[in-house]
Amino acid sequence: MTGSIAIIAALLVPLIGVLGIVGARHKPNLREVVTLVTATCLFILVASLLTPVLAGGRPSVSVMEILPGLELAFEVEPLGLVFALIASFLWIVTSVYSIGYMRGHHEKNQTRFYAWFAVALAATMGVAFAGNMFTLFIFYEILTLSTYPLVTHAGTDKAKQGGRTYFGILIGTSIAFQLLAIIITYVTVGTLDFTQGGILAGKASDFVIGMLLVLYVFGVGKAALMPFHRWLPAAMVAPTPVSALLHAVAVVKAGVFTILKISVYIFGLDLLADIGVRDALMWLAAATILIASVIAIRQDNLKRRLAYSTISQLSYIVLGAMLATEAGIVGGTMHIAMHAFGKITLFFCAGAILVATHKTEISQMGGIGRIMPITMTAYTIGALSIIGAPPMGGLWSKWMLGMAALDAGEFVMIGVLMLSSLLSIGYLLPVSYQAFFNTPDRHVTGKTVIKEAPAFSVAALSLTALGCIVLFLFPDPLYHLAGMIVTPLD
Amino acid sequence: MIAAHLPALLIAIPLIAAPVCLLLGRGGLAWAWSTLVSWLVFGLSWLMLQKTLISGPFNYELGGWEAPFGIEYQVDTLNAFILLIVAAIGAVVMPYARASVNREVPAHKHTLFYTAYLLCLTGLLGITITGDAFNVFVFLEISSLSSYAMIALGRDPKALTASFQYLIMGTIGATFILIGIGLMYQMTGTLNMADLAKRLPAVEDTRPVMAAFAFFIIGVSLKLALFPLHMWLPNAYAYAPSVVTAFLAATATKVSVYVLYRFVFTVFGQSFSFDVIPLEPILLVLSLAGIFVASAVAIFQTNVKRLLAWSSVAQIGYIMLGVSLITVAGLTASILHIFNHAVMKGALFLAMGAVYYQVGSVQISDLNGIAKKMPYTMFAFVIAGLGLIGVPLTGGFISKWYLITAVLERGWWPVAVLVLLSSLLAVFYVWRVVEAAYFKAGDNDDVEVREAPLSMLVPLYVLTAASVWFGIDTSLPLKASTEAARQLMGIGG
Amino acid sequence: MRHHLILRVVTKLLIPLIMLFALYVQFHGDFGPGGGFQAGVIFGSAFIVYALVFGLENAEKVIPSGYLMALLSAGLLLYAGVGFAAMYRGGNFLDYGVLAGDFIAGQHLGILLVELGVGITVCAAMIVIFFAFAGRGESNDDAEEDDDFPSPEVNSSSKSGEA
Amino acid sequence: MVWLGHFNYWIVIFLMMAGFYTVIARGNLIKKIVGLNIFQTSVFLLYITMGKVKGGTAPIVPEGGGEGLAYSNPIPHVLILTAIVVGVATTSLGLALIVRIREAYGTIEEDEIQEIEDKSS
Amino acid sequence: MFLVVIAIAIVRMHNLFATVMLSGIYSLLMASIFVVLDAVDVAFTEAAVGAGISTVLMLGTLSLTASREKIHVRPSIMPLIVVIATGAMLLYGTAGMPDFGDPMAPVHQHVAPRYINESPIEIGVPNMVTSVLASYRGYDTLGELAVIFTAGVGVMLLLGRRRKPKKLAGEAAAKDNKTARADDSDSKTEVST
Repeated sequence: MTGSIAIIAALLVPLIGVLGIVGARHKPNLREVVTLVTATCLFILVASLLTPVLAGGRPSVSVMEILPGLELAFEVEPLGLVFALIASFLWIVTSVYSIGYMRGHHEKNQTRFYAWFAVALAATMGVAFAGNMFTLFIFYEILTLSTYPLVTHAGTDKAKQGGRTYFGILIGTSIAFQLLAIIITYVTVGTLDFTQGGILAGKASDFVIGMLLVLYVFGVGKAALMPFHRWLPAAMVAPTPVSALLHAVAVVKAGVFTILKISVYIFGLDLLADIGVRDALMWLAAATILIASVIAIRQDNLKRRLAYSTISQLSYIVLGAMLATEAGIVGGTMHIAMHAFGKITLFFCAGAILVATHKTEISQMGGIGRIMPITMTAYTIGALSIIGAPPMGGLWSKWMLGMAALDAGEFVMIGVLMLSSLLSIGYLLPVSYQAFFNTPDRHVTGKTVIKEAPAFSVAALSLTALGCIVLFLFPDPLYHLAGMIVTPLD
Repeated sequence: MIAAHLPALLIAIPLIAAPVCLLLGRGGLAWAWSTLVSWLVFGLSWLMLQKTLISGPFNYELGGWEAPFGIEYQVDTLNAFILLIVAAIGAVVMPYARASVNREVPAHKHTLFYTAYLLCLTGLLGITITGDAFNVFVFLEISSLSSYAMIALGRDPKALTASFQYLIMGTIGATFILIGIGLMYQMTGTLNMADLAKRLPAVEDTRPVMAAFAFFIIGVSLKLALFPLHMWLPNAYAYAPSVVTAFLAATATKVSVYVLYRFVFTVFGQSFSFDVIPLEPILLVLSLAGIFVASAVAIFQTNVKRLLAWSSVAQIGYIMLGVSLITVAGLTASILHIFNHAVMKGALFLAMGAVYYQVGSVQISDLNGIAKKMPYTMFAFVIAGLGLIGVPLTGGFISKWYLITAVLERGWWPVAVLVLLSSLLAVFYVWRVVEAAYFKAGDNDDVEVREAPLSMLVPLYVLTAASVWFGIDTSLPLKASTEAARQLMGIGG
Repeated sequence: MRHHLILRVVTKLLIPLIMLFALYVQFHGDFGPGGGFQAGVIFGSAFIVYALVFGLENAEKVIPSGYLMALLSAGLLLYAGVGFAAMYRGGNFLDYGVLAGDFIAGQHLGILLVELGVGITVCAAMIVIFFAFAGRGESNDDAEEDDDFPSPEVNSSSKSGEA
Repeated sequence: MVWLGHFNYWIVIFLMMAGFYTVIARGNLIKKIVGLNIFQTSVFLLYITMGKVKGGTAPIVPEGGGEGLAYSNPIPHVLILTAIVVGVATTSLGLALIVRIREAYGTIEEDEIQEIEDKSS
Repeated sequence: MFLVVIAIAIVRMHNLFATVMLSGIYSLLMASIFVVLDAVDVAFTEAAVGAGISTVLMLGTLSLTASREKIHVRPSIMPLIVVIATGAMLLYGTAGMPDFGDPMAPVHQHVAPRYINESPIEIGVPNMVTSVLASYRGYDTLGELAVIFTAGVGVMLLLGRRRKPKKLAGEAAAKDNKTARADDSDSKTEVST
């Protein structure tokens, strides 16, 4: 009961926050306080759901039934909770960060920025707690729509261009493939509720099921599985906090989250395991991992490089889902968390560098490590976490995925994972090297004014960096929670 | 008295209101009067729908002559529902009309304008309610003639040519219908629909009947702007006064679609329409072609009203697609879409009317940054536009959902895919307007542009709210249209 | 031809005859060919001839547009009114049977009134339409829309004229 | 004229098509209207033709009610009376439009109007 | 027969004045045929309307517009095809029709007899057309009346004049004509260049 209230509240709080933000548009400080308060409330709400879920409960609420078997309903289960926790927690951090960033960078229309940000978070919560595919789809689309203004925030033609790509691919795939898949599912099964063990088993011919899988996987454009990955680099025109939260956490993770959710609750692992096309998709994921990594190495613009790294990291999770083993799902879920922390740290750093030195190209970043040590240390930590090197959280998720590949007997995949780790070393660490050990080029030394990024930003990114380490030391709660997805107690 | 004569009153009141309106003389009075009448009619049509839903179809013999000797009304859920749509749109549009007409129509013509509007309303209602084939033709002409006149009132001279083109095409269509009716009559000796339905099967396979069918369908298709015969529509809607556009776009073609339903399913009977005559593939291909071509053309329009008009052609494609399925589900989807599209398109055109009222143009280029100046109007536009795309939680989604499920029931996977792709096109053309309005910097020379007056916003929001409401609480339209579809297919009552 | 004496005289003689004939057609419609519609047309044509010969102004003096409007509406009102009357007397809409004592008489009355209504409206409509055309001919003013009131559209519309 | 079999129907059809052709093929607006008239009138003829009964007389009972008289079918006549009215209504409206078009464009030729519009828009 | 000739003439003719005149004659002939076919009322109306009013109106229009049609060189194949297709469809249809004037045709079997036999008695009006028109199908006639009413309203909407001093109107007209000229010349140049 309280659970259901908490769910509704989790959806409403950000929206209320929007009103507050718009209301306080003339007083920047108040506005940002409102943002922070909203974010904190949200996190507390979500956290409050932890206990019942850990106790094996599934708090749920049904808002309304639009058509028979087609209702707007929410249900909290471990996977969604993990996602919601991460998103809501990182929202706090990001708000802190963006205060520093937006001011340091003198962005325009900051109110619009914060407002849409809150809307996007509301949508994310909706995705996380969706009780059936239909609800998930609705919030998935709302998320896309609400992030468009953020992506095009700069208002330049370049931003509009990026925005169009972003919008076009996401809406396109979701309507053309995902919605179709949903409707087919609805017609064949008659329901869209997420249920343990899937709903499709035995309901349709192998061909139909295989086709559905393909439609779903490609339909979730947010997962940035090649060839539908172009929107992610395009969206990098957005202000860094947006890239950080939405394109390292909310949006992209909403994508992979959807895929995990579908594979667990729509198909069910047993069914998934013996779908023919699964292999093909798995290989596609593997290919995406490697190709994206290779492209990433060749990027000089830091944010673009991170974007491609994200693409490859996302495919880890898709891969985990496509392995169709419990370990795979668990690994994928954990990787959502790990990668979120790692990648957001990196983005924060990129933003911090931009604010402090107005540099976006890696080649110009020689020696900035000496000027902004904290930032770059944090960067290195994040990088190591993404790479999956101890003592960072990233290790565990990669470990789990490796295990999964092992008991799925996909030895090639293990190879892929190893190789991509090497590649990620190749595209992440050089930046640190450049920053710390390279001779500062005279632009930097020339200007003595350059110092650390704004305090808010630094605080935020150190916090997330810390997060990476914490997740290494105490992965158990996360592991426990993720484990509950595939083997619910009771 | 009311209860017994409901159908007659529904037509007679607006009919008699027209000359009264003409006598009233002054514009303001005429407006008040016709608004009053529209609301009255709306109330009556509501009662009637309830009556049919509760106590099933019923007849009303005009002049007390029993059919087929006299003319009779045959009211069932289908036409009660259509009547409700027409009346509702009329009732919503009228309050809006005051400001808009003041701006767009010369003062000394207001009385005539409202008279013409009432006549048009009468005609549309008359077509829908009657049970007599020839009577359809007569009332069709009432509505058409009045709409020609109203369209020609647009301020742009193009309105004249558009109206003329419409007049030519429309009259050809009407004459085709006349031929069709004549041939039918020749083979059966009756004009009463029910009677025709009884007697046609006997002469089903004779050539005149087939020719009759062909002529009738072509004529009606002209009227409802089925794809290759839609040429009159975009200009007519683009250059007519805003109110007229909103009213006609939401009602006129819909009524023609109703006539098509009525004759294809009730009078000729689906066995004849689809087995003897290969109507199914024809409709399927035409509607799909219509959806795609029209949507594609819409994307490249520079005049928003024209853009919306093209999208109307596309939407008619969806409606006809539902018909071509020949299943209860398909028809339900089709009727649902008539309803939802009427609401959404009405809202969209009203929004554009408000913009025109303030800006004096509906060129996309003139809409840059308009959202800052007219936030409420554009917000309504966006919501209705989402409905047009078929975004969940709007009426448009519901009817598309039904359409696709119906298509999948028939196992036409490719068609389903096409329908979805086509809604992508819708995304594009709606998006162009939204982008211009929200994400383009407005030129600041027209600073005097303000939000539209309340009298325009309220009707606009009534429709917008409806388009959302019926996407969430689908009970009424769903009930009515499933019922209607079942009656058309002759399943249950 | 305004001053063509013979023509004027002849028309003066002719018009009453036309009207008389119209009336005959109107009321003899039950027994022979003819009826409200034909009568209306003929009656209207009488005025049209008048307007042709004596010019529009005089014609409009004879029958001002106000009256025309009234007539135009009156016919339709009469017709529909009969319908309502029938409804009021407990019959269906347009059920003449109940209008008078017995059925036949009712029908007679009903048909008479209805035909009259048709006649009036048709006649008025014919005259109105003709006057409209003729009026256009004498002072062909179409600038009316434009000089009515200021509006941005005016410019663009006239532009589209001048291109 | 001789009336046998379907001959008259063919004539009707020919007239119809002549009118129809004029409507859609001719660029002159007045010509279109004239064509429309012909088109409609020939449809009237079609109706009336089907109402005719051999050896029938006009459907009017002569004084002292002539028993045993075969009458032609009155219904088509009624319908056509209505249709004629509709026809003239359409014609007048169309002509009115033409007048306005002429005033606005200075021509009543379809293609010239087209050119002007293309330029203006 | 004349009809056919006239129809062809109308299609071919380029002088609008003659066209209109011919169409008037056409209507008159049509009326006479209606008489032959026992449709006296219809004949009457057609004569009054088709030959009378329509012609007058058309002449009126002509006086306001051009009286000669521009000779077109553009090929009109497409319309021809359409027309022929339609005609073929009709021919196909008529082939199955009952013979002309056949008293056994379904038309004469179903509803008509009731009118023919009963109407003089139950309505007491010898002219069946009148009785059917005004009583049995009175509602249709009401509609018909509404149509003509609509036409009146419509024409007034389009051509109605605001009462205002003549000279103003004159100026307006003059201005308008000038603009009209302007377009013409422009269009010409447009074409030539």
